[in-house]
Amino acid sequence: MSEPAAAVSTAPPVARTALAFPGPRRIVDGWELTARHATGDLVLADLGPLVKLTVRGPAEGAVRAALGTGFGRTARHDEGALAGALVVGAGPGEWLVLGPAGTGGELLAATRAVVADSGEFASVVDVTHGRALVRLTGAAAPALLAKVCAIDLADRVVPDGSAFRSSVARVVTDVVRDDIRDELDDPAGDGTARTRSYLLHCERSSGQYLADALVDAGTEYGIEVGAPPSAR
Amino acid sequence: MMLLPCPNCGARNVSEFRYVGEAKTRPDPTTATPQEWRRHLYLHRNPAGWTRETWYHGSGCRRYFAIERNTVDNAVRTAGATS
Amino acid sequence: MSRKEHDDGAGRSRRRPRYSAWSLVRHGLGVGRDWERAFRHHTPRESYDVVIVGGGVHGLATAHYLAVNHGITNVAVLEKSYIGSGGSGRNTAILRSNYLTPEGVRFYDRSVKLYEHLAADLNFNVMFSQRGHMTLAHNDSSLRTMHWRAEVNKLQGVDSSVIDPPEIKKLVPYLDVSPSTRYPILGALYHPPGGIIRHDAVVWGYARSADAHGVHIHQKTEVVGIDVVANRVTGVRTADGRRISAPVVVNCTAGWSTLISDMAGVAMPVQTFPLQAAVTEPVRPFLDTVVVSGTLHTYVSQTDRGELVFGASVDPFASYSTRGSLDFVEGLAGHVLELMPALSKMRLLRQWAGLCDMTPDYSPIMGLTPVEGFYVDVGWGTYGFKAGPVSGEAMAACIANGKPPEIIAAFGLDRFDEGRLVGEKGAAAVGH
Amino acid sequence: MTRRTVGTGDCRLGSRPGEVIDRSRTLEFRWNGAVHRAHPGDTIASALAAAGVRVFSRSYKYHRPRGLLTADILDPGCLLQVGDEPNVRGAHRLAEAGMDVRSQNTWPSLRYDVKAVNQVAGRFLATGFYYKTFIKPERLWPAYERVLRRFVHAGEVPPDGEQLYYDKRYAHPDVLVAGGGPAGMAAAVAAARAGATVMLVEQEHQLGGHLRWGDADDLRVRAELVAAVEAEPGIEVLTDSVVAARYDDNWLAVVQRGLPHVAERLVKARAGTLVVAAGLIERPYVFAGNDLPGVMLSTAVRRLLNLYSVRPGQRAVVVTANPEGDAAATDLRAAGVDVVEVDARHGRTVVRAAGRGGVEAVELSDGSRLDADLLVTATGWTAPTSLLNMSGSNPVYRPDAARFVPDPAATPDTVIAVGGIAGDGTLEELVAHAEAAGREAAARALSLAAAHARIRPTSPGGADAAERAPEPVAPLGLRRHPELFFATPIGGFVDMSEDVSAKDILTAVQEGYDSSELVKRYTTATMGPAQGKLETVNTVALVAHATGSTIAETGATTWRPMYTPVTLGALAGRRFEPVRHSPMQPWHEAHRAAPLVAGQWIRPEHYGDPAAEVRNVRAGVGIIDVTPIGKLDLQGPDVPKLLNLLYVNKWSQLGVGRVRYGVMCADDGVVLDDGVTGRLGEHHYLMSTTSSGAGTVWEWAENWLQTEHPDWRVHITPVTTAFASINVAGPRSRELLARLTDVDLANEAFGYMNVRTGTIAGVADCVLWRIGFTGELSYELHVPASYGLHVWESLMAAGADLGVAPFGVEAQRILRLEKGHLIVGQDTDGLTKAYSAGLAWAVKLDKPDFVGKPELQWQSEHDDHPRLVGLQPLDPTVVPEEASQIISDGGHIVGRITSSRMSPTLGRSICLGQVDAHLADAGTRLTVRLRDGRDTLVEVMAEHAHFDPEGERQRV
Repeated sequence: MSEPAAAVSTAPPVARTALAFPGPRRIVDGWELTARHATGDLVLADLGPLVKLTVRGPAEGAVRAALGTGFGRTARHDEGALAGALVVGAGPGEWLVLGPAGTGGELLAATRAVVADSGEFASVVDVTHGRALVRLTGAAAPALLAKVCAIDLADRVVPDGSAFRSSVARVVTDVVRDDIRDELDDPAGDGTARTRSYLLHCERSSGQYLADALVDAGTEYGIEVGAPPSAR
Repeated sequence: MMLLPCPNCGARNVSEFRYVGEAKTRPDPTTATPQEWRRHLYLHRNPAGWTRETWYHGSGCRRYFAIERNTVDNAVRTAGATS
Repeated sequence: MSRKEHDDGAGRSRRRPRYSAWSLVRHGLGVGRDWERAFRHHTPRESYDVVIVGGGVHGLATAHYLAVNHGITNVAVLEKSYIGSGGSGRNTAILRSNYLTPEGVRFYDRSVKLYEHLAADLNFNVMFSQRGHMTLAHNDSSLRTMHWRAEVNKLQGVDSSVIDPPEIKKLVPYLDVSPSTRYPILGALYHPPGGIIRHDAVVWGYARSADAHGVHIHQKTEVVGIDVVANRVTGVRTADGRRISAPVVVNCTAGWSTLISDMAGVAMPVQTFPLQAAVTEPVRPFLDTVVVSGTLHTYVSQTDRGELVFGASVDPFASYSTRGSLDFVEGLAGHVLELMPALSKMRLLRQWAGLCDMTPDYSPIMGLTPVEGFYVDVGWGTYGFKAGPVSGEAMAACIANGKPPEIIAAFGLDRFDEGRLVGEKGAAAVGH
Repeated sequence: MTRRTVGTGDCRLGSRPGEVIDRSRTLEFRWNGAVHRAHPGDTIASALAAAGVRVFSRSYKYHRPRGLLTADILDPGCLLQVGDEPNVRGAHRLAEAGMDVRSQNTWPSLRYDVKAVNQVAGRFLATGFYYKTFIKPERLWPAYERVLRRFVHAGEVPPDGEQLYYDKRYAHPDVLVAGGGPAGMAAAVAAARAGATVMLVEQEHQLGGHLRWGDADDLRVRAELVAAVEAEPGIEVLTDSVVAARYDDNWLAVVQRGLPHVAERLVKARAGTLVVAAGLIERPYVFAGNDLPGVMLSTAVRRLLNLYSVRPGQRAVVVTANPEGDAAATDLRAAGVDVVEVDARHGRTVVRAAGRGGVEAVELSDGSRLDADLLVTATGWTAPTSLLNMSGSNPVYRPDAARFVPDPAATPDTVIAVGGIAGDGTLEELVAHAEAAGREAAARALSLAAAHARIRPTSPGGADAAERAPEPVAPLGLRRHPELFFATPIGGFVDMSEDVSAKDILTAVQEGYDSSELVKRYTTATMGPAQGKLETVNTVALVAHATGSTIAETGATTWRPMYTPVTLGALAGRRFEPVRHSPMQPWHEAHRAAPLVAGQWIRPEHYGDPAAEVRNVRAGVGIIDVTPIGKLDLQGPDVPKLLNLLYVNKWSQLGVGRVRYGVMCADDGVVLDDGVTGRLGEHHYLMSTTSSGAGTVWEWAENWLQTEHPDWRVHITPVTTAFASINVAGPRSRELLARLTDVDLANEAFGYMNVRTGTIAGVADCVLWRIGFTGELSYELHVPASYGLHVWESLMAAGADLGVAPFGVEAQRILRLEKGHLIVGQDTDGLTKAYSAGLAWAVKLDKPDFVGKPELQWQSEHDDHPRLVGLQPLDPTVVPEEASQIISDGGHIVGRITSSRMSPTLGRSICLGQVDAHLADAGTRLTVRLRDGRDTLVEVMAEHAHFDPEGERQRV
């Protein structure tokens, strides 16, 4: 490959998520995000910078075994090749792998390795930049979602650690129930105190619309937009 | 709104799905006469009663699947995955 | 049109006292006899020259024109429920002729012309209100289609043009024509001769006239079989166990057209979809024009009683169920308020559904079939009511002459085998 | 108009045990300009009735004065205008401070209504008069129609009414109980105790149904049941709310009112079991003068007396055929009203009410005449079986009970009727039946939930409840009731809302409209606001009488949604209309791009001067945001098979690093989409589609893979917005791009129709395609979307000295038209096959199969199809508008202009058009009819391209 003809220096790249809310913004690890901090009981946080990979492969088999979960459920990997990743069974033979921001290269390589080792026909696509991802946290989250999503969110239907894809405010969205453990406010002291929390993941260009629809629906519950209450 | 039993996701509102049409077998394009081909394209059984048809779960698993539906009262029964 | 006197000695036809303001006054004052029956009950004959299946506007108009234009009066219309119980009584009664293809425009223009004089021809006020018909365009491509239709219409002599938002606002002040809406109104196809009509009255007017000319109308008479011998129709069988012989059987049904054609062994390129409609409580008149939005799948008009009548496109999946859906009224209300935000406090009174037989090219199937003596006038999609009079006239001519007249030549069943589809599908999916 | 204040009134009684008004407070509202007082809890009608108001409206056709009949939401005499809201049910809507209430459609006033002259003309306005008059002369009909429209009987919607906030939510109760009377409450409590979640919906403002206006025992039972409901945490109670409709699979529309900050909320509930507990509606009786103010149903009288403490009259005649009527007489006496009871169980009944503007005297069937200002009837009940009708069950007539009852055999297992709709019994029997039904409703719902859980992937633990077959609920009995519908078949009104008289029904039957449906349509009986709840059975009885058949044979008409009319606002709710934006949208907005709505996408149409944008691309370099272009990531060894199937052209030989243009057709040969596909790696391809076709093509490809070729190893991932797409076009595009990328852009290294990946402006993993819709040297950049704005701004900054400028969709349309590239859907339509679109070069009939092949084979063998051709007007200043028709000498349509523009590059007008086959040869001159009616001549060109037909500029 030859040298560029007449390279000019440009500003270092700044990444933007799908969401832009009014107010101050700041740059964290190359990502421009809202600078607001949410303190209320119901919070919508932009998790756009998280690494997002889709994996396709046989619904049952070695890929599934390595990813640790199947359709409709989630698995959090605390160790191993995918350590730090949350694997979501997004469809039959379809997974969404979520990893901390900035781990794109390693997680992609690790996931590709998992797929390659399986010997199955499987593929991995990095959709970090192609999707919007938000986290909605608070006891009122199910009531808010009941205004925009037709799926019954009762524990018996969508328990913690489960996931489904459906229409949310008329946008096809992956909804992941991923309650947050309250380490500071845990009356029983046994780690059972949890706050309802959902990840919502959709195609990027509809992200702002979806977030606006959630904020509108959450107004009566005092929703706030800002940095997540518990960094993940 | 009727529920449609997606073989992957379970019962969901029919608005999550796209109706594809009566399940049909595509004739062999190398041997079909023009008339046979056009009958495949244009003719429908269109029964008032049970029919086998294809749906697409666009807001869910994004899979095509077959069901049997009674077109008179929209009762639905599972017919397994299309193959 | 010649109005022949029919008196075959058997008392089949009769002179009917005419309706007029004077007749109303006489009855109001108690002078003269009671009102006569508009249509009578008969015992079915063993045979008729023509049996028409379906007592809607198409079947009854065919019977009327067979008698009036061709002197063929030994005709039975068999209706499984009551007359006008199908699509004729469930449509939103919008008339227009601003179609896309020349053959479509010619055909529906003839229909509008017949409708214009129908009240006088039938001595029955069908209340045709030619208040104008407006199809809104919300994007470039639909505006282009509106121009396309307008240009074709003009070449066929049909009054049709594209108007701009200020003109639209003048005609329909309740429309939000501001450019900042989600679906901005860029223009509209305006068609002054279009309008609405009292659909039931059209059915009753044709029934009354056909009856007066000796046609037998048999209600609650369901056809359950069609007899075909050596590829020739010989008659029909009814649910009450009768066999009625006839050399000509005409399928004038909508919603059941494949089922009836199947009885004669003729497969149809038709799929049946519900089409829903709804009506609000009345409010004082504020809307003088029929307003249609293809993009928003909505059409709305206000009746002389003050109700708003709404319709949309056909349901998203084939069905014979007429139970209706909440999705439909939710979408409808949303779209109506998108167009006319002031109407949010109006109340929806009732929703219903009819059945539409959709063809691959959104054009009807009319004329002969491979079975001799079996004629079809089906596949009307969402346009059947608009075409009632011209279909009756053309089908009557087709039966009387044994071949389709020029005006329906493009609509033959054989076009599908031959790959000669009519181009009406190019128009927006909702073209009411 | 004189302003006066009216007290809460002469007709207000002392405090009563069941009253729902708060006497400690008073509020003021206006009624036809005068200030009235009400207590909180009063309806508009009860407050006015307490003040002695008897007339609330004028009737539809004859403008007869009308008062209260049912004193509830169904009351046909009490539809009012409240502020900008029309047709408010004044006997249901609570009075609020500051309300501006007016009677509707009366002029100059409710009292002296000019149109009351219609009463005199009434004998000539008999049924069907519209159809029999105004027939000739035809030209006068529009004038007649204008007059008719002036007689519309209704409120009005001003064009600038207040916009309220409407909301929606979904709910998933195991059991939904429609109706909060004793049976509904008992069923709800039993279902909740059996472990079900329950939604209990009551239309009125309080739970309790008829117990509310009952005696001390009734009030005690009500209190106990309400306490039991409140004690169950699993019951959600919605009052002033209604189950407006039931759809397939118990999808229920519940309209919730009386909420803070929200005008109304539509609750869309998917219930396991629907318990219908709608009670019974008291049926009016048909007799001469039955619409006079002062004629009321027994339930209306008891509501006024016992809920609102309003005395409805001074001297009452009570015609009663049932214990409820007897109770009304008792209640009236207790309130100090003189009462004469007429026991209709023994053949005595009323035949006429007489008076001017209100009841003054009553004539009985035995010929006696009584002075009275109040006539109360209790002659029977109608079961409001709407929700059961909507469930597919048609009620059957029971002559012994004189009403239609539901047919349990025809009712689906997911619907159970309780209370008065289902049958009769003592209060204890009704409650016991409802409790059994509530338990069964819970069991069925939990069983259904278990069945659903079995196939749902989110709950792999399976169901907690077992599936079980439904068990029948022992039915209620029916109480004998005399059949009382009309006194004589010629007197009085059957439908007060529509002013349809008994005589009208008989006339209609006589004229041949002799079935329930035809009578309904001919007379409009049952078509008013109550939708037949008050009128249907009496209408059917009259039709049966007139036709000499039974009520059962005649049959009722079908009840359709809505149960109670619902505002458009509630049905619309918050509107979800998704829009999509590219990552560069903030830049476009900041630079005042004119927005173009293209489906869900909002795109820049231009930045002020599209012609200048075109010239800048031809002369220098421009950039356009083409993010909406559909992009599909294809992986797997069988991708070439898929491409060969979907595209009409060949794909087997595409090398890594190459891109190719392809056309897709449907199986009928009609052009579906087009785009380019590039091969990024051995088993890795990127397919592009048109913007509007992105979703369709993805689903189309999946359909072929999943249903026809499940064995092919291909994975498709939509990545349309994973990339921000920017086309850099113009002779200086290479120079610009070279400043920002590490990719070797030399023509030898990166030629036309090639693809490379590399870094742009510091952003890795960008895909560069060397293709051009504009006909210039150009690069289509697909940049990881998060960096789209960064790359766009970098291009603008790096190219400032080159004169780089953005261009919008309009400039792109012109550029592509100059190059003769077609747009699928504009230059083609729903019937255009590949050969008609001039795509013969792409169609490879020697492939064994591809989608659309048989029809294209046919088309290739027949020469009679229209052709897409390049066209140029002989007068270069004339631009024939798109959609202008091309006509023959005889005026026949022989084609049309599909695209046209003034070309800034060529300084002349250019077009594409479809023309009939025999007119498609180059050099043919054709006539185009312009929009203004003038004709202009155009010439058929040899090529689609008007500019650089050899394509040299894009290959440099």
